[in-house]
Parts: sequence; C-alpha cells; structure tokens
Amino acid sequence: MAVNRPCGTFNENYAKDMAIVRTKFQWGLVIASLILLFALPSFCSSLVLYLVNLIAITLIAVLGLNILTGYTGLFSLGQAAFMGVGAYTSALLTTYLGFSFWLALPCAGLSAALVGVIFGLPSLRIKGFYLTMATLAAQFIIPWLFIHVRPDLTGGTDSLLVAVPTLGNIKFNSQASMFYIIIPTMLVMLLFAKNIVRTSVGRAFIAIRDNDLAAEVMGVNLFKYKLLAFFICSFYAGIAGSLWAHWMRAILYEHFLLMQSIWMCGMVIVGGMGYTVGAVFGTVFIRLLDQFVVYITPVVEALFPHLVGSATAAVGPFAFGSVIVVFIIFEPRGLAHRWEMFKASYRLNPYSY
Amino acid sequence: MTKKVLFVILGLMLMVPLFAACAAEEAAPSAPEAAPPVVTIYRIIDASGVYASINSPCAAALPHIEQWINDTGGICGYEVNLVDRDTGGALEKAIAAYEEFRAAEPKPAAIIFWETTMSNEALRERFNEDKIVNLTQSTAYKVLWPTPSYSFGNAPSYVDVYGGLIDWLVANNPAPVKLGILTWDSGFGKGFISPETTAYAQSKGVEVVSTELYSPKDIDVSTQLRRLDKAGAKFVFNNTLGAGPAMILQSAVAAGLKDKMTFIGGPWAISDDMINIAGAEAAEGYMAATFSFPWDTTGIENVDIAKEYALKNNLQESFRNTSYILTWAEYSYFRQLYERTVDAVGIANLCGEALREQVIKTVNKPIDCGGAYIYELSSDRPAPKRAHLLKVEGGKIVPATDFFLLPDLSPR
Amino acid sequence: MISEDKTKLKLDDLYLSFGGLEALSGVSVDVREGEILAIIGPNGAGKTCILNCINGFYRPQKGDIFFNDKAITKLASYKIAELGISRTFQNIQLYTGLTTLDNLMAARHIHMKPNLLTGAIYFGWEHAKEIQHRRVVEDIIDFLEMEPIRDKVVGSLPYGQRKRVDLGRALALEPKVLLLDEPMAGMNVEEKEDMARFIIDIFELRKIPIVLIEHDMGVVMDIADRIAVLDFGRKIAEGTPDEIKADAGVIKAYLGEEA
Amino acid sequence: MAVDVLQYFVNGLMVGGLYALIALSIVLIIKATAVFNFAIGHLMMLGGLFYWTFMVALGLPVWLSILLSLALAAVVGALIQRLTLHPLIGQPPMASLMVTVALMYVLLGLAVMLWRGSIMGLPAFISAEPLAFGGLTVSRQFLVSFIICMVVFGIFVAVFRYTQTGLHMRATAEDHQVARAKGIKVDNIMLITWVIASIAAAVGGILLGLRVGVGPPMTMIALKAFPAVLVGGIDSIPGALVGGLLVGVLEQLAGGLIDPALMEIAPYIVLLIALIFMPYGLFGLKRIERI
Repeated sequence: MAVNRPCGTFNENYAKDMAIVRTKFQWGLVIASLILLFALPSFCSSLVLYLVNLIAITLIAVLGLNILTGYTGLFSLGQAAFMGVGAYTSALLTTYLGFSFWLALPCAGLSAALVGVIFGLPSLRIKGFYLTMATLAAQFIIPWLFIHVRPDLTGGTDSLLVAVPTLGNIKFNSQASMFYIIIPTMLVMLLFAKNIVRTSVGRAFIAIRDNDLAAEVMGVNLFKYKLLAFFICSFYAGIAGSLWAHWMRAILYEHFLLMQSIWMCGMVIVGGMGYTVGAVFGTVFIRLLDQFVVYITPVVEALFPHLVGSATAAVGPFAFGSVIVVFIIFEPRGLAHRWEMFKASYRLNPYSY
Repeated sequence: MTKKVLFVILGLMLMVPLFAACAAEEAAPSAPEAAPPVVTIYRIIDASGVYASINSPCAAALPHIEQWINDTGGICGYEVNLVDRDTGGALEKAIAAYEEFRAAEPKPAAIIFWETTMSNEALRERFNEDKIVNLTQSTAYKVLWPTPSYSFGNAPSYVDVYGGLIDWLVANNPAPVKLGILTWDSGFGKGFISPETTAYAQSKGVEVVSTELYSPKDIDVSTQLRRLDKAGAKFVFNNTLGAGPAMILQSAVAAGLKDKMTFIGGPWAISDDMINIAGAEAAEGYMAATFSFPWDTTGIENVDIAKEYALKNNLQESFRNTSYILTWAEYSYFRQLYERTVDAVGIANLCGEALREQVIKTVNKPIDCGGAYIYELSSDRPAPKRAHLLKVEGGKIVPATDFFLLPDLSPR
Repeated sequence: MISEDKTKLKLDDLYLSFGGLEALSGVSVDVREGEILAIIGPNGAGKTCILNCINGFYRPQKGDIFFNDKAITKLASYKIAELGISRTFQNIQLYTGLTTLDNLMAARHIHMKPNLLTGAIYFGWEHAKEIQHRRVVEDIIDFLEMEPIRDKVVGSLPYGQRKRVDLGRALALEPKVLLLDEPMAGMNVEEKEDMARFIIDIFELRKIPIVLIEHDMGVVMDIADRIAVLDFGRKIAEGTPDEIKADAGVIKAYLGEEA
Repeated sequence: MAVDVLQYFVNGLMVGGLYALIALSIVLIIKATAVFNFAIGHLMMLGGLFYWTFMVALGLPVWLSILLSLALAAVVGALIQRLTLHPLIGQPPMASLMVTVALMYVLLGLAVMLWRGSIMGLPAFISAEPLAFGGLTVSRQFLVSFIICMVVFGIFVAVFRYTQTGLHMRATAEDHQVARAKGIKVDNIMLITWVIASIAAAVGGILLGLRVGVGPPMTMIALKAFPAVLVGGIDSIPGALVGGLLVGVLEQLAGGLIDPALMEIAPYIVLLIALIFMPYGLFGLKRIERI
C-alpha cells in the first residue's frame, strides 16, 4: 500500500515492487538495527532486557491476534487462553516426557493451534459478535480445564515449575540468555506474519474481513480460511506461551485470563488493525505505558495522599482504558496509520532529499 | 491540532520509563564513594491487587517505619531507606520489580516479598540462584520447602497453623471433630493441604468430611456450605483473606447455617476489613489463628510505638487495623536481622548469604519484636512457629488465646 | 461461432421464496456458449436473485442449475467459483481495505493454490508464484485502463472506478461464465460507453458467455444476443432484442396495463 | 434428593433474577444502539459504590441514598453515551464493542481512585434471616432482591411496551434511518436507553452489594450474565428473562449436584452449546443476508 517510494527509486520489475526492503540505505538500516538489537544485552540492565523480552513475547501473541482480528476481521477475546495452552503443553512435555525446549516449542504452537481451531469451529454458523462470544467462552473454559482436568499434572491452581531451556552446557536462566532465544524467535515470527499477509493466504483473509460474502463468491472457502486464521492466530499464541513458560519458569492459569486477552486486543487496536507494523507499535506502546504507570505511582501517591497503596491499581487500568477509548475515537486506524502518514509527509516534503 | 498535542504527550510519557531505566543504571555506581552507606531495604508488595484490602495499610505503614528506624539510630548507625514497589498482584510486574532491585547497587541482601503465592512460587528459584533472601508473607509449603532455600516466611506457615488449629479443636471439643474445608481454589487457598497435614488430622482423630472450593470472584457459596452441612461438618476451615471469609459468613447466614457451624480460618483470614464486608453480625464468633494484634491492644511495646507514629502521621481511620500493626512487628524483625548481619560481617559485606546465616541462627537466638512476636527460624523450618487465636466479638477483633507452639508439619 | 445447442449454463424451473414471499417461481433460462444474455425486468423482478442462485448464495427450494451439464445447485459458493463462474455486484462488493492491485490479486485465489507454509517463508517458490500471477493481473489492469489507480485503496475510489475494479476482479478469476449485475448502474454516459466497450472487448477476446443484468435498454438492445424478461419472479419473455421490442407482454410489464 | 434439587433450583432462580436484570440492561442497549455493553458489570459496581457513599460515608437515609445513587448512575450512563459512543455512530459495531471493553478499565481505575478498590460492606436494609418452607431455606434478602429484580424488570418492559418513548426506542432499534425520517430524535433515544440501562445496572449493583459487598470483584457477575443474553437471543427482552433464570438454575444445579467448581464455567458451556445449535438464541430474530 506504500504509494510513496523513496525518492529516486523506481521499480524495474515486479520482484522489486514487492520487496519489503528497497534501497541500499534501507538494507543498511535493517542490518545496523539488527546488530544494535543483538548487542543490547551487553550494555543494558536486566530490567531493560526484561522489558524487551516481555514485549517480544507479547508481540508474538499480538501478531497472531492481528492476523485473526486485524486481517480476517474475527474478534477474539481468547488469545491469552490459547497462549496458556501453548505454555502448559510446553511445560508438561518438558516436565513429564523429557522433551527438550527446542522440540516443545513447535509442539506448543501446534497444540495451541489445534485448540484454537476447535474453538473456531462455531465460525461455520456464526460470525461477528457471536463469534467473539465463542472466544469469550474459550477464555473461560480453557483456564478452567488447566485447573480441573489433571491437577496432579498441571498443578491445578498451584504454579507449575518449568525447566529452563538448555543447549549443551548453556543454561538459559537469565534475562540476557533468554533474550537470545526470544528475540530471534520473535523476528522469525514477525517475518512470517508479514509474508503470510502479503501472499495469497493473507489476501484471502482480508477479503473475508472486507466482504465475506463477495469473498466466498470469488472462490474463497470461508470456513476453511476462518479456521486457518484461527490456526495461525493460536499457533502464534502457543509459541508465545511456550516462550513465556520457559522465561517465567513457572506458569499458572492466572497468567492466561480474560484481562490479558483484552490487553492484547488493546495492543492490536492502538497499533492499528491490519498492519503488521501496527502490532509492533501497539505492543511496545502499551507495555511501556504499563511500565510508565509503575514509575509514576510515587508521584501520584505524593499528589493524592489518599491513594497510598492503590495508585498502581488505579492509574494502570485507567490509563490503559482511556488510551484505547481515545484511539478508537480519534485515531481508529491506530499508530501504524500515523506512521504511514509520517512516512508519506516526509517523502512528499520537497526539501527532504 | 489537539490530536497532535495528544500524540506528543503520549510519546513523551513513553520515553520516561526508558530514561528512568537507563538513569537508574548510570546513577547507581557513582554513589557509594563519598557519602556514608545507606542501607536500602526493598519490598515488592501487592498493595492494590487481590490483597489490596489487607496490604494497603501495610504500604501506608512504610514511611512511618522508616521514620522510626532513622529516629532511633538506623541500622547500626547507618541511615535506612525503605523502598516499596506495588505490583497490583501481576506476576510480570513482580518480576519487573525483582529484576530492577536485583540489579541495584549494592545488590540487596534480601527482598521483602509480600506477594501472591503464585509470584512466590514463580520467583523462588530466582531468589536461590541470585542468593537473595526472600522474606515472604505467603507461607504455602510449596514456597518455603524444599529446604535449604533462600525463602523464609515472616508468618507461621499455613501447614503449621492448620496443625495448630487441629490441636486446639481436639483439645476444646468432644471427639469426633468433624471438620469441613471451604477455601479458595488457588495456590494460597490450598496452601495448607499437604500429605503431612492430612495425616496429622487423621492421627488426631479429626475427620475431614469434605473439601469444598470456591473462587475469589464467586458471590455466593451457600451451595458449598449446604454440601458441607450434608456431609456433617461442624467446623469449617478456610485459608483466604479479605472478602474470602466474609463471603462464607454471609452465605452461611443466608443459608441458615451460621448457627450450625463454627467458622475458623488461617493466618490472614481475620482482619478489620473482613468484618466491614461481612457485617458485625455475620462475623460474630469467627476465629482465626495468626500472630498479629488488634489495633486496640495496649501494653505491648511495639504496638504502642506503631500507634504513636500512626497518630503522629495522621494515619487515615480505615488503615488503623491489624494489618498496620503487623507491618510494624515484621519490620522490627527485619531491622534486627539487618543489625545482626551488619554486626557479624560489616556493612561492606552485607549480602544474601550473610543475612541468610542470621535468619537461620534465630532458632537458637530468637528475635523479639518488642513483645509483638518472636521469630525463631531454622533452615529446615523456615517459618516462625507460634500463633494465637483471634476472635470477632461485638464487631471487634480480640485475642482468644495466648500464643501457643504450632506442631511442625514440614514436608518430609 | 454461435452454436444454438451448446448450453453452458442451464437454469431449470427455479423456485425461491423468503418466508412465503416468492422471489422466483419457475424460472428456466439457458446460457449458451458464446453469447451475451441479458436479463431485464422491473425492480424486484428477481434478476439479482437469479445470479445469487447461480452463485450458490441463495438455495432455490425447487429446481436445478447445471453448469456444463453438471448440477451445481447444492455446491458451496466457493466451489462454484472454482468451476469458473464469476460475477460483479449490483452495489459493488469490493475488498475496500485493499488496493486495486490486491483486489485483483485476491481474485486469483482459486488459481494460486495458497499454501500457508511456503507463504510464510515466501522466498523462492512463493515469490515466483506471486510474480507469475502479478503478470496476469497487470494485463487486466492494462486492459481496463486502471494503471492510475493500481496502488490506490479502493475504499477511496469514486463510484465509476470502483465499478471498473469490480469488473477487473471478476475477470481476474479467469471465468468460463461471467455474470454482470447492473455494471452500468449510476454511471454517466461517458462511463457507460467505456463499460460497454469493455464488455464487448471481453466478449471478443475471451469468447466466454456473459450474463448481463441491466436497466439501460439502449445498452441491452445494442450488445445482447438474447434477452430474457422477468416480472414478479416469472419469466415473461425470451428472445432476440428485436423480438423483445415487439413483445406485448414485455411492454405491458414495463409500461403498465393501459399500454 | 428431590429436596436438594428443588433447593438448588430455587437458589438458581434467586441468582438468575439478578442475571436477568443485567441481561435486560444489555439487551436494551443492543436494541436501541446495536452495541453490546461489556462494561455493564462496572456500571453495577459504580451504582453500588454510589450507594455506599451516600448511605455509609454520608449517612443519608436508605431511600434517599437509593434515589441519589440511581440519579448519579443515570448521569454516568448519559456521559458515557455522549462522550464515547456518540462519536462512534456509523463506525463498525466492533469499534463500539471495544470501547465498552476499554470502559471497563476506565471505570475500574476511577473506582479504585475514588474508593480505594477494596470491598466494602453495605448495611443490610433487608433482614438477612432465612425463611424456611418445609425443607427449603431461602434467604429473605435473596428473595426480596429477586422480587425487586423482577419488579424493575417489569417496569422497564412496561416502559418499553406502552409509552411513547418506548415506542420510539423500538422504532430506533428497527432502523435508524427510518426512525429519523419519522421525526424521532434518534440521538435522544440512544441517550435515554443508556440512562435506563445504567439505572437498571445500578439497581443490580445495590442488590448485589447487599449480598457480597461493593468492590471490583462484583463486576465478574456481569460476565456470567453475558451467556444469559446470548441464550435468550441478544435482541429479545423475554429472552433476557428466560436466559437469566435458565443460566442461574443450570449453574446452581451443576454446582450443587455435580461439583461446585462447575459453577464457574457452566454458563459458558451453555453459551457454547447455544452458539452452535441455536445461534440466534431462544427468542432472537434471524435476519436474512443480502448481497
């Protein structure tokens, strides 16, 4: 959709027109930022690394949700539950069956995807808001199953401790070491997400979102592609869940409740539905906002003494909720749209080159 | 136009955490040279999440306690800085705070971790790896055991308290004692159910007729109470807090079972908040085994100091309760713990290992918190071992027994 | 060229009703190889219902639809599209969030054999596939003179151009039968002329039968080979334009009882 | 056994009455504005907190406290409609849905800011002593609150059925354009709907608060009322009543006879079954799609 190319760049063939990275300068930027990213652990505190890891894991789940919600137009309030399926699969496989983390990771993705497809089955008959309610049911039923089906294995309402990933003699038990697992996974998933949505599968998704009736008349098997969207969405959630489990090193059903699902929806909306870059913006924005709330807590408490002891609980949800309301009303297309506008205005500016 | 301003503001807001994170890093190493060292004691607390009702007075107490410690000579003459971080009960925030404190300079010897049981379970291994003592409020056996570890309870462990209550029930009631359990379906709520406690109840002739669970978000547990009644329970035990016991009591009144059963609870199950929610009538007669004192207690040194500082600082009315008093007791224990460690190894060597040594040594050299409580912990019983029963009488909490020794039900 | 007996699409005695309201009652129409069949009739006569039935969007209560002598009445819409029946829509049903190019690429769906895995990895095979289909789509864009709007999001296009994208999308399916639902509705004379030219060009170039629903009698009489007339869900006449012009029943339906 | 079943059935009705009231509030808003209000639980909480403020903190008499808190709840409902949902008319329905989801957080934050977020007890103005009918025990409080729920339900249904405003609300629900053409002030109708729904929510909040105290946890009950709405059919008022009672009864029966743990998800299992086998609910209107 990029109408404006960098100045002096012309597409000589279709391959070039389809490329994500176009100019040598852009390639340079990409490589430089990758180097910078991977050098991060050498000069950042573990708190910063923790934040980066948290954002990266959330981003994976949000990317999946963006494919389902932003591209296919199916609102899901169950992403956290699917993430939980991945987390528990990964934890159970490594704990009881001796799987290594590296094998458990894709298994977690697949099992979550399978569960996602099961809860996507009602999409055969219902759509829109009703489907959202089906995912809401998933959001309540799945964590319940974690607690009640085999509490002897899952720990029920107790945490299930998860082994740290190992590779030879290396133990990935610090923020810095997990960084080197989480970030490459995130980058691969990001690239996959971008590729899925720019090829024929992705166009079928958008066709369903924009006009499901026309899409079917034009040869898109609605049911199959809706299920596929659920599959991809929950696969991403499962991968995120597995990383979450091995990064937190203990999991509990409480990590995968409605609230987290809503936060992820919020990230998709704030970032901009149907933009891959939007998922990135939204996740970073909301996670930093959340951290910001922790830092301003003492300030708020100093200003409003009666809030002592409850400022985080007050300001956090309030800020999150207000930001989403403001975005839906004033900037429904999200940060990504703002970013596109910025790029366009930068390139159209007569003096920029 | 307004939109633009909005975005600029939002952008600026987001820069703050980044800068703060970077600044925290840069500022730390340059500090210790000139000024005399300051002892910083960190606490991570869920003051606004599920435990808000009992933890917000604890958060309010912190500046008062800091004032008191520094007024009375600090820790071995060094100034004390008490740092608090509220997580709202979210695990990821607890870990963020942990990572932040862990990276502080100098590295903290202990982190006071007043968090949910789930956060405790999740972070237990990290405390061990980083050799930082975890002084925690949540004393589920899965948090404290297996030993040796770096996690120690500030309150008696849930298993021991349950054992103590069984002792008390057997001693004061004719056999057979028919006990029903009605507790939260959570790690905390079920933190007292272990093979040892089950065996102990059996050996004492207490029959656990049924175990019913409910969720903190339930609004009515009369169904569970009816099932307990049908099973023949005469006593109903819960390990919950705040609204948890209140829910049971209200439902009992509504179902007409209040007079047929006696309701008892674990260490956090009695608080002024609970009475507020349940109403004085429903709460009447409720009992729980704990180690805190009601606000009205007089004649105990630590409690008197607490009340003096509370009044001096105009503590709001609703915070003048057991939780506030309890915070003082615990902090006077932490203070003495730090003092002993500094005496033993010097301020320069104040570290997790050294502090842990001193915690374990309290088994032979107990720490008395100015009459409010006595701490004697060991490496295989990492939680204090005394409790007394508090009772609700006429809408107020009053002590029902003296402190008594709890049986040792540590997991084997 | 025109062989009278070679029937491509056959509608046999269709009945369709919505809760007692009869939309179609006993309509039979044949579409033959190499002809433009126009379906005309007053508003609410059931013209669009016929297309919806062919697409499998509505299920007739009675009657059958045959495509190349194979019954498609019970097939799902997307299967019917895969067989090669493509259409445009009366009130334009585009993928409003996509560009013109992507709208057409999306219609290549049935030819692209989408694969999630190769799509996700993209490099190599998928890339080659994208380029190959891109060529087909670019040809259609050239043909329909849509180069200036190639990269525009269709939601922002003016009405006339959206109609054109709608036609382009139907073509991108490489249909064996093309159904056009009022392609010229709401257009000015110039746009209508363009559209008529495109329809004739498509017909000449691709040699596919076209079913055309249109209100503009001038256009219909000019380009249709045969015309079927509907009124209140019944076919009241069928024949060449000249026959229809002379048909008393049609005149009555259009001009009322007195005429 | 039979007595048990009956007992749980009655309990279910008592809980279901409240669900029905919440469901009614949701259905009214759906009918007039096509928005599913996720924030209903938080509106309830706010109603309860208002009541607590007037009754406990300010010590006003019960009747005055109730009136004032209902009035305040109406103001909040009007503000929400005007500030957040009004600008979204014409946007896709999911945008409005997400706004109500976000409002949950805004209202929660406000509640914690102003009332500290802990649960606060309400002094009972109805005796808590249970009534016994043969083997059955019914809490007087629950019974009265059930009756109040039903009466409020009846009042709102009567308003909707028999008044001019109700007629306009129904017309608006059918088609905004047509309603506007008939000279109905659609904007005002939407506002009034939100006000009425907020009042219904506040009544629910006060009644629930009497049982369990007011505070953030009480918002969870609204999530259980959602299945009631869908089982009944999202645009059906009788559906709200039947759905609410049905979900309440099923929940209590499952909890009492099988396992109390089931109470938490029983409504959602009902919801899933309803979605799969009768997507438009018991009384919902099936609409024909056109292209």
